[in-house]
Amino acid sequence: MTLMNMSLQVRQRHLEIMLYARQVEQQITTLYRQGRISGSAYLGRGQEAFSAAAGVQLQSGDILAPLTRDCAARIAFGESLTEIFRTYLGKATGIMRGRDGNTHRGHIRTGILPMISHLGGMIAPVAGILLSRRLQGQDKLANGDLHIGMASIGDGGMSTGALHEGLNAAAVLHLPLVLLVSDNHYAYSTPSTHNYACQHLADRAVGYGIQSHQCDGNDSDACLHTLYLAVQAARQGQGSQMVVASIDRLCGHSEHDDARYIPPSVQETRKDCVELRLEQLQLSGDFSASELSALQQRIDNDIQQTLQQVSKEPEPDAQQTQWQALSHPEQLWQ
Amino acid sequence: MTLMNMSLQVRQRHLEIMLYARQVEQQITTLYRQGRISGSAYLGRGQEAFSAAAGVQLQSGDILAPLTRDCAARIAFGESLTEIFRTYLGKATGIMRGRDGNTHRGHIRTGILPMISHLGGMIAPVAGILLSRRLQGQDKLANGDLHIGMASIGDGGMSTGALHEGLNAAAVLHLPLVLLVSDNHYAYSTPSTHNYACQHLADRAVGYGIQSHQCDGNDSDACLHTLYLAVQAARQGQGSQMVVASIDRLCGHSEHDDARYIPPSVQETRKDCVELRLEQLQLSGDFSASELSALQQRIDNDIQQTLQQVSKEPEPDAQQTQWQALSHPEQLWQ
Amino acid sequence: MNIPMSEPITYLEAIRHAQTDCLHTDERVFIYGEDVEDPLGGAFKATKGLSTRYPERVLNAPISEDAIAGMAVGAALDGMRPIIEFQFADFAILAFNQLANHAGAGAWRHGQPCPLVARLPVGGTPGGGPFHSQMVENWLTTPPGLISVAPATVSDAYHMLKQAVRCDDPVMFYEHKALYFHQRASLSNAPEYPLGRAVVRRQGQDISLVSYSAMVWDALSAAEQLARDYQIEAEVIDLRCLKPLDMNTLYDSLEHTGRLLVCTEAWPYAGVSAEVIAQVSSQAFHLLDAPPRRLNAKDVPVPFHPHLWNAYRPNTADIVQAALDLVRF
Amino acid sequence: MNIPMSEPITYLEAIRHAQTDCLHTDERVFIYGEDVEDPLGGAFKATKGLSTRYPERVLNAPISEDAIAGMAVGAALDGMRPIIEFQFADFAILAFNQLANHAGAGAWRHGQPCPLVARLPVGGTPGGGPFHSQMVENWLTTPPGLISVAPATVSDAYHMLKQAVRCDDPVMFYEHKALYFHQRASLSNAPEYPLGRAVVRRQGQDISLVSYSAMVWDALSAAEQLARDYQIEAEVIDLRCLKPLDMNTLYDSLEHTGRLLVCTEAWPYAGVSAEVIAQVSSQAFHLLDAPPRRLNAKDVPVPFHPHLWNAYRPNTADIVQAALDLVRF
Ligand SMILES: Cc1ncc(C[n+]2csc(CCOP(=O)(O)OP(=O)(O)O)c2C)c(N)n1
Ligand SMILES: Cc1ncc(C[n+]2csc(CCOP(=O)(O)OP(=O)(O)O)c2C)c(N)n1
Ligand SMILES: [Mg+2]
Ligand SMILES: [Mg+2]
Repeated sequence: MTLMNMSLQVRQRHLEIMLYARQVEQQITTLYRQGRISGSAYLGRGQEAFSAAAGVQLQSGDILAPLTRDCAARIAFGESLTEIFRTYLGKATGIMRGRDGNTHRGHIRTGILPMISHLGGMIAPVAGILLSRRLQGQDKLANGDLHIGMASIGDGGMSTGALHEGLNAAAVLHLPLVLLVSDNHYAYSTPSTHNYACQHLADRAVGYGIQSHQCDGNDSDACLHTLYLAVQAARQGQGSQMVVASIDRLCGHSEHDDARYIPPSVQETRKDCVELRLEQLQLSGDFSASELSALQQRIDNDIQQTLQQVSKEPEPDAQQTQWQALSHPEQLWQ
Repeated sequence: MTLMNMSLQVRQRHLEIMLYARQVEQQITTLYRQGRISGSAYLGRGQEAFSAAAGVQLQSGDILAPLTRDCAARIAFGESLTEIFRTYLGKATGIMRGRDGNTHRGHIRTGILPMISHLGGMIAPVAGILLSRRLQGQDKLANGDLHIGMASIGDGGMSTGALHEGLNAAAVLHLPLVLLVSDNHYAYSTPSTHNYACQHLADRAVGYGIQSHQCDGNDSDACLHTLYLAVQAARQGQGSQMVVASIDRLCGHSEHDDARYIPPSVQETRKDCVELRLEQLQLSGDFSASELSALQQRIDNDIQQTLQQVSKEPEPDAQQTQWQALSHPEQLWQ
Repeated sequence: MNIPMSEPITYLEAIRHAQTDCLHTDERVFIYGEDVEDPLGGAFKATKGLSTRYPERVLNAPISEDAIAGMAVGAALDGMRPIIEFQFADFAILAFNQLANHAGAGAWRHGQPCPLVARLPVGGTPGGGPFHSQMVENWLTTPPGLISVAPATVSDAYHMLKQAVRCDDPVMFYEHKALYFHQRASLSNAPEYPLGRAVVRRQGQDISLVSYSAMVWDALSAAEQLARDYQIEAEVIDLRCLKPLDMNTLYDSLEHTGRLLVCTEAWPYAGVSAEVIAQVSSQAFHLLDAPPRRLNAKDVPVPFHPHLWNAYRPNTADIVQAALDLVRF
Repeated sequence: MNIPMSEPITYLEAIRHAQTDCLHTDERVFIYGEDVEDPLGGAFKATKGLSTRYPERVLNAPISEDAIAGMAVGAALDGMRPIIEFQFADFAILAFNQLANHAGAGAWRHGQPCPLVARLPVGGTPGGGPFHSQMVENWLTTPPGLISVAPATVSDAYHMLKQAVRCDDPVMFYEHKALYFHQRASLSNAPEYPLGRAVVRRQGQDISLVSYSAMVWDALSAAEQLARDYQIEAEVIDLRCLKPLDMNTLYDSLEHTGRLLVCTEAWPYAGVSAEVIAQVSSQAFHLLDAPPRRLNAKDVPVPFHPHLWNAYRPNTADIVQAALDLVRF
């Protein structure tokens, strides 16, 4: 699959996921403003093209360690709207049972790891799973390609010791880890110049002895193409891969942040990857305005139905909660 | 100063320091075998050419954060034999007063930092001192050049998160930190292939946005030349520098290690930087056999005299020790 | 130093004012941490405006907690007075090595003090979840050489931070996020106590309620309820300094109450409350008329959902109940 | 599994045998750590020979403690049973985040157990100095979800390590370096107790000496001296499992002794000994005939010089003296 022959089907799926992510997050914002979400809400607005392009490369049995802005990758990898809303609303029915919330949802059974907040801390666990698969002889797809592990990081997170140690350990073991670096030029309010001094974060790859790839996160075809190549390389045994995308963060760090630290001159240059894609596909005739509004309507229906359903579900009950951190305390007495 | 016009004086000083380091460490081995040193003894055999070449670049007011194998750099920077033996023997008179030992000696007043064992953990403190100097307007030599901070690390230590964070923070602030990377191809018993997957550790520099330099640690002139350039660059405001030397470790990891994990085929290829240098200088006529033996004799006298003197000094007395970790507990009540 | 001394300010503003004062009066002071520079001025805005006034001495750091602490260690050894801000105390776990083995161990090991202050936004709020809510004093008090302080009031937040900066030893400064906006007081006539002292916040004869940080306010409201509904007069002691502990103030209280209840938001196991009880039990056993007790958070990760969060942390009702049990023992 | 059951082996050999057994019987087991591969087989040779027999499952790691623990977390979640070796426990401080926030927090947070074992060579030896001697249980017991065990005997080193690997929750396994070569015993008839149980090592009526790890041997020799020279019969309890604590065995002992002395090599503040005393004081106050006491290391970095080291750590004479004080209370 190259840029030329990338099927319309893939590009449509990619668009659909972007739209899903965008609309779901719109709903999250609404819920947050309504005070129905406790704590914070972090959005991936602007990161959808890259994140969705990563997600569509995943196959069942792969591993994804998303961060806060990877709603699209999650959806592409099969996370249900139900699960998203359950976790945001802290429902007892959700995978996190109200014990953890918002973007921390996941379960190894689904291939999506529940993130911890400590940036960089998910890389080594993904490497560990890939090593485990190798040791168990469970590291291959039916066609002989390798299962991959994808882990997400931002320009800020690249400065963490955990990232360095985890990525290096993966590289040394030649594990099929694909590191998604979303360089949106800010870590919260901190411009990249305060986080790194290299020309481009992709310059780091050579120091780990891994391959690097770059793309413009506003260009959906470039994202699809680049991630396809990176993932293929990992699947075919070429070891860990680093993919760096330049992203425009179209929201605050979280929904309580107005991002006024981003100068207007920078704000003005920002593009919206979803709108760009829509224009492009409509221009090329691959997608009509009516198809779009039908799709958006369908997504919105999905969201509203799911939300309505989830809203009725029970919240966790402190009385019935087991306040025991060990999974099997009884084993200590056997 | 280039390779061509590097003064004979510098090269002789470099040689003298190498010999000092070699002979002091020989004495340490003897003391260790005699059971007069508690704990372990780590030697820099094989690292002298590089370490001494680094040390001779230092000027009063600079900072050095050596590791275990930097006896030569320490001596070049003015550490006295007295201090070395006092700390190895745990004397109460020593800078560490028997509270810490062997290669952990140092004091900011002397510009040599007392290392902690946690590899990578000295980089950020050196950067912090350089930042402090800048903030205090104390960062310049009389000629306007910058004071530098040198920090040492091994091929193994390059994998630590602390190294990554510290070096990156220094690079971002454009601090005149010179990182000495002694790549002796082993971290204890672990070959470099288990520690990194890049071609050469110097490949890491570009990822931090800093300049890199390489040299053969067995070639004294190359070491002198390379370190001269790196240090000059730092002094002249070109930011942090990475200098990677290929080193032959001519000893076990520590004196209780026979290093049998290094295959004979590798052992055989190893060269001794001190011997190489002696041959070279004798061949070139810069240094005669009689000058050498006179120098060695003088160093040996120094060592024996110092050791005799230090041996008589008191050991710490537990009864008279203040078992209070705070320096000024009384301030809590003011 | 144009602090409006008579106007009520928040706990967060007190922290900002203290830093402004320090930057103003002491050129050795600088601030280093993630997002501390303007326009944001810190995730909680604790340093808002400071980089504009002192652009060279308020510096954004990369997301590198170990390096942030390590840089501060170096600068402190070199004569500066760094204040480092951890965005959330939970992330200081990544700096534990530099704090313990460098900052804490230094003075005894090589004789040189390391005067840094680590500002640690601790504690939970509903929805904070497992990684933005932790109390970190239980492990940060274990290594030697680190002072730990936990202000509960606006006045303490202000004075103790300035004292911490003046102190020659490294100070872990726990500031509770639930107090940031909700505690308000004026600094005029705000009493300044020595950094190491515990303070009696309410006098009473029947039981000593010992706590620190936000939990002091729960203890105070429990004391009021105990007085109103049960005619029990609780003495409420705010430890303020967690390491070293001011045990004499506790012993003085126990002299007349004979009953001890220690309340914290931290996990129970081997924490500050265990240390208080261990010291009281071994040093002042004769003062105890009933078993010493403690109330802590449940020994599980901090829960996200407000229902769980409310049950996770001891509250006023729990304190009242435990105090009743003890007094009726 | 060709372990010479009847020949005396060292504590270190017991640890090696346990790992051999686990690798042999359970394909999910693998070992990851610095220098664990042959020919070295670990800094203390605890894995010597294992990579030769199981080359795919005994793997050298880069010097990356955080990644070592993080890799183990991932592998454990994926169904493996990783054993990670820290070269010295002191360096595990760099892995605290992965151990606490990933391994420990996981089961409660997302419901999936994380069965890893972290082998932690703890404790001091003369000349070990500040960074190769630390006891780390005081802080590793603070976060929820981590089991902590500290074998004192050859038999426990063997059995408890195997039990730890079978356990579905993460286990911090503290192996004391002073025991590696000096403790010798045969494994035949070596009793296997449940992992969570404290064990009475010596019976007595007069005082309960509670300890764990190497300090158990000091407690035992103190007990002998107390019996020989003072006709005082001390009951010596080896906690074995530090978190959770087997308090019932302690209470049973205090039923007849009424006196408690807890001895550890760790720093005093907010540690395991404080937790034991806090639990006893609040739950079994009525059993105490004298104030509970503890003996710990001094609250300073571990000293290098043997003179200082000997004074730093409680020894048999200190235990005898403290026991006498308590019995004569
Ligand atoms: C180790 C660590 N330190 C601090 C934080 C607090 N924090 C959360 S997000 C964030 C900024 C992250 O920036 P970046 O990695 O660029 O990701 P982005 O938000 O831009 O997508 C910070 C500092 C954290 N989560 N982890
Ligand atoms: C963070 C950390 N982990 C483990 C150790 C134990 N250790 C001491 S030296 C060493 C090997 C260091 O190798 P390298 O950096 O290559 O230096 P070399 O000894 O070869 O000079 C190890 C693993 C340590 N000191 N610090
Ligand atoms: Mg970013
Ligand atoms: Mg090396």
